[in-house]
Amino acid sequence: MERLVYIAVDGVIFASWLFLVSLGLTFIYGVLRVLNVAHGSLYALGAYMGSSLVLLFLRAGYPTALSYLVLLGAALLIGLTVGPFLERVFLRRIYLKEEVLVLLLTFAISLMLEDVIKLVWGVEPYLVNAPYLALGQVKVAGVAYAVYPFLLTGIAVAAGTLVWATMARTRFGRLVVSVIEDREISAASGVNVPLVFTFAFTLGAILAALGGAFTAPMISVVPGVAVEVIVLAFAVAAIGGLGSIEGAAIGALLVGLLRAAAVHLAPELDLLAIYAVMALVLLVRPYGLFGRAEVRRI
Amino acid sequence: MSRRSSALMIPLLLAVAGSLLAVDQTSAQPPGAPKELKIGVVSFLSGPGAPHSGIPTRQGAELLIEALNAGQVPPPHDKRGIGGVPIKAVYTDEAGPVDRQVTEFRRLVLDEKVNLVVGYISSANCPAIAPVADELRTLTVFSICGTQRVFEDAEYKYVFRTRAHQIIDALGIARYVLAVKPDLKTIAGINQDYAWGRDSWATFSDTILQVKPDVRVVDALWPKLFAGDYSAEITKLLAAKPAVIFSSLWGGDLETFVAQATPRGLFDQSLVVFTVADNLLVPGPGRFVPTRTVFGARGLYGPLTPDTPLSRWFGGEFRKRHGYFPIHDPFNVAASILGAKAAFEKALAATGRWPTVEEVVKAFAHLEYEGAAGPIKMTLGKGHQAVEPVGFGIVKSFDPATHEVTLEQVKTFRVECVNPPAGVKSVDWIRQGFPGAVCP
Amino acid sequence: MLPALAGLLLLAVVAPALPGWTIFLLSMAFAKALVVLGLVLLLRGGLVSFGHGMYYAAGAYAVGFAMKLLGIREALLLSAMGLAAGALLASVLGLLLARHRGLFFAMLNLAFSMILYAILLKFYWVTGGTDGMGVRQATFAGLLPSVAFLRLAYFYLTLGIAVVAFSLAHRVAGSPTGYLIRAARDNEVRVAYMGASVPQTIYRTYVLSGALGGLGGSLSALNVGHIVPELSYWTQSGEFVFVALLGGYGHVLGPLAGSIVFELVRNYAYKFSPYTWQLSLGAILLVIILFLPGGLWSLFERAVRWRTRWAFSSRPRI
Amino acid sequence: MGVLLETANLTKYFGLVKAADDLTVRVQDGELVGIVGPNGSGKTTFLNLITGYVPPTRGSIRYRGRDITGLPPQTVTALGIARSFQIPQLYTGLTVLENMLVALATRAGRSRDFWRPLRDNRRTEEAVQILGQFGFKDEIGQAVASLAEGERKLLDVALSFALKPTLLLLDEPTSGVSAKDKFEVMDTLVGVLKGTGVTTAFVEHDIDVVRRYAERMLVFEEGKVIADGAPEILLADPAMKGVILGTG
Repeated sequence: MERLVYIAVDGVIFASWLFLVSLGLTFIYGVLRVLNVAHGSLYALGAYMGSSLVLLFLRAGYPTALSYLVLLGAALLIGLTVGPFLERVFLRRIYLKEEVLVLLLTFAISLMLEDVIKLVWGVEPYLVNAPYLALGQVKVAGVAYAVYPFLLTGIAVAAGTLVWATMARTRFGRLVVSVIEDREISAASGVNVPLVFTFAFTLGAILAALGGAFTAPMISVVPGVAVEVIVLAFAVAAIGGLGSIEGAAIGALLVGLLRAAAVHLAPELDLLAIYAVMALVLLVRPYGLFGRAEVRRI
Repeated sequence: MSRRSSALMIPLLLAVAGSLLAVDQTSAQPPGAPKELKIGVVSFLSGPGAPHSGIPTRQGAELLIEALNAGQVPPPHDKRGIGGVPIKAVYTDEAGPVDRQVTEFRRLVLDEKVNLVVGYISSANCPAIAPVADELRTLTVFSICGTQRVFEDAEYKYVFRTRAHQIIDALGIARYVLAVKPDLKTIAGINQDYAWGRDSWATFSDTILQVKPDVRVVDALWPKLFAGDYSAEITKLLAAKPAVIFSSLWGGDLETFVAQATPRGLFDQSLVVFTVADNLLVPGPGRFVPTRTVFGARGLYGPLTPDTPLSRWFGGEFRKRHGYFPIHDPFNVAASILGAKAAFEKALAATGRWPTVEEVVKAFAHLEYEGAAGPIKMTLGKGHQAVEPVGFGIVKSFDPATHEVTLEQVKTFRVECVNPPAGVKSVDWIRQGFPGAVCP
Repeated sequence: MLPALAGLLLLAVVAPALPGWTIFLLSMAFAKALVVLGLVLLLRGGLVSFGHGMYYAAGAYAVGFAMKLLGIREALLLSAMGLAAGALLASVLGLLLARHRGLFFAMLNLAFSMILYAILLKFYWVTGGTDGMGVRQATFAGLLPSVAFLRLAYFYLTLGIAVVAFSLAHRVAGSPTGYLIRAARDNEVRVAYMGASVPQTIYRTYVLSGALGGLGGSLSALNVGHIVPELSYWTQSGEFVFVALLGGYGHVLGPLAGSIVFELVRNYAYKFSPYTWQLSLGAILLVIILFLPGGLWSLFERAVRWRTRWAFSSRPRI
Repeated sequence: MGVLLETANLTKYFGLVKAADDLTVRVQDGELVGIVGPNGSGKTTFLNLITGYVPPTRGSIRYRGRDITGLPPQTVTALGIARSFQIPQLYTGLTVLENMLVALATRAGRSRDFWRPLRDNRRTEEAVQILGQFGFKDEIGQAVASLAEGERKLLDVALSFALKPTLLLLDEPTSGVSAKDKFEVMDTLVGVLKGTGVTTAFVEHDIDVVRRYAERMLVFEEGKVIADGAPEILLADPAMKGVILGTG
């Protein structure tokens, strides 16, 4: 009986993290039709910036309680600087060209950022877990859990709702939707499409950095975190149907719970879980859970 | 570790001594000697392998090579460079697919024209490099590479490994556990899902069950490499409440696991044993080593380092440069370079002229020499694979300022206890109940 | 095609004079170019696979097992087995993949390749897990070349097979199926309204592509002498896609250009900036993408356009 | 003169919209039928249903006495029903000639051929000849992307025609063609078709075009066929004219 509780809790924890790291990716794809490989690097930048800022913050003697705001600040800092930079300087040049070509560009960028990070932060591992420890523990079915991961769940839900609300309720959202529907027409009807793109990409970048920044306190931030995270984000986004936020949420839950189940019931399958889910989902639904095939007008 | 403090002044004296000796050493150029000896040094300079293994390895090599060229290394390695010939190092990255590594090795030998290659950390690379080294007739000294199979499943003429293989870690720590917990009932394992993790867990559990068959294995967890989240694994271990939890996690994964497990009280509930705990001593923000865990350093390194003139000097110099006492990786690469040096100089002494690579490898086989942290014996694999003692202790306290742990109940296991005898495969040796093992 | 063949012939002649490491580097470039060629055939149909490492691995492990379990050592035979392994795997997975398009095709391939990776890793008692398994030296018509000529022998084997494979691929590209896959990329509706089947065209191309992947894998295994599950890891597949677009898929020789350039660039990135080779590599590739969106081949094309206007005038725009 | 195509109670709903409402239509061998009606009256849907692009909600389609209901386009086409499109469906990455060569290869059942080159002399010859009939001369080496709308339209029709169908369905062959060129285009078309005796149905807005070329006219409104007969008779009725022009 407890076992089920554990699977549920651990599953949700992992799912929250998965959702947080894939949200930005799926959003950017939804708007710009760009599969952003540099997403992982933005995540890494967020993680490094988050840990180093919190470190300075705490060394300066400020209370840990406020460090969460610092993490948020770090995410915004990265997102608002690197995001527009990448979009304006590089992506801008090859929109509307082949999807794969843009993907390739972001891959080259991610290669470079990997070393840029190394040059800025060095290779020494950052383990800044004060924000993680500060929230203390809570007992669930007789087992102690750190509270921090549940904060992560909260942030994931908040971020998801925020993005969803922005898309559904705000003018910017409606602009974005119109651009998704038809770039030409919305451009013709006076929408500043390039600007929408910049905003959208920046928002995606912030989300990526947010994932990194709030993951930082629970991991040792070392070179290579980008590579590890990007394929997970791809998988979750693909399962949900690229571009679909609710899809990413369901996908994350699916993978999260299945992985937790694997750990608790069949540890040998841990490695396989996510790709098995992905293969099965895509076999049953070729465009992901919430994806739609584009029908050609004739 | 009080003795460390005394270690600090010694290098000064040595430096002075070295510079005095220097004069007559330059003249001691053996006939036929090249004007410099090029060494390729391969280790992870990027990716997750860099912070705790690759970079420390490079730092160790840099330190030793500079000192050798300056003739500042204490005896018995006080002769300048290698056989009086200055060393030039070429550093390269071990990251990248295996074919890239083979290409890189060939480039080092055929393009950079290095005389020998030292390094390699990944068990996946060494078995790929070894045959190429023989093909190119290039002396190659592996500094780490966990797997025992390199020399147990094959034979190489030009390839050596100057540290013990994976067996001593897991087997040794098993013996340690049995020593400190004679009434052991249950064990569990959490290891990365790849060869190193598999081998380590197999060695550990086999050894335990061999010695104490009534022990119950309650769980074996296999998180993927660089997983980043261990909540589920920790939950399961907390629920299963095994007496002892074995882990061969290293690098960032180890730190992440420790960071997530400590607040949840895993280390209060079970005795958790880490074979690569010394990775936690690599400096960086927020480092900490959990107390009441069993600390392993893949041999007698870090806090377990035996006090020898060389270890005192190397440790002191390394600390001066990098702010912490070296873990196993710098010591291992130093041992590789010193091994090559010893082999060259032995061959040199035998022939009286600069030796051919064949003469060097002949001299290297079965060599016994002074490593950077105690003697190295090239006993196994027809004299190509070193054997080492190993030691463990329980963490009493950790000082983040000096990056040092204080250990209690320290036990070391002599070479004959944790290394299989020559010609016997480790796995068989364990299955047969360690014939010929000599343990305290 | 002919000038290229001439170039390769020249390469074959001067090979013995080249420094040893370049021989190996070129052998690997050719071996991988075969996998990339397979990708390019799909790319001409607008399909990207992020999982072609799976065929690379299939071919490599076919060689590994053929040596280990069956004791086969004949180079040509082993390559043939690699090809067969790739084709076999592709003919099964192709049935599942023919319905998929765009990134979902790419990601499903990725999923399959990672599952293969996991399998190779899990059955470590047979495969050696992530430590991989060694591949002994192959024989050529029963003869075991001496160490001095070993690399050259492998080089000629790889080069020879590559030349044959590329010529055949060139022919396929000019065949109805070769055109139909491009047609499908442009307009599936019209293909159907010509009475042809898009899924079938994709399936057949996919199997061919898998076969090439397997062939490349087998040659890589023979050259490297050691195989690991990472061959099927997504990063390896990503590298192939990258090289494919780097070379450009306007012409079947694009992969060859891309593969050689990529290996050389990466090699010198390691040599001159061992600590920041990713930065150098990324920067160079970035420049190529921004200024040669048609891939390296488009350079050659521009040069010869005036002469061979028809042959190239209709290359897929990228 | 036998029945070539026969639909019975053919009905298609898109949500609540009836795009085709109980269509029962017969087409005889060798007819040249004009299909007219206001926008959204179900003309194109009718073609899509026959060619299997969308499955009918109800009803059946018989072609040469064989039930082809629910067969996919590729099968229907293989049986000898070819169609052109309101929005030209071409291989924009290929040249005009290559577009035609692909059509000829598939017609010859060579679509699975891996080996023999697409571009052989015999096939190229025929391609050039057919393209010539539709007025393509110097353009054949050009990429389709560079063609003018009218030319695309013609090429689209040419590709369908090249399949040597028994029944040819043309969806607004002259839309997007300037008023003055319309008749020119239709003359070329009908000229080509006449010789072959291919049964043809074409959707058309311009009643002058229909009056001039069609032997028989089907009038669609709200998914129904509200009139069926010779153009001159039907068009004599002003009410009917209103309907067709969408002003009624």
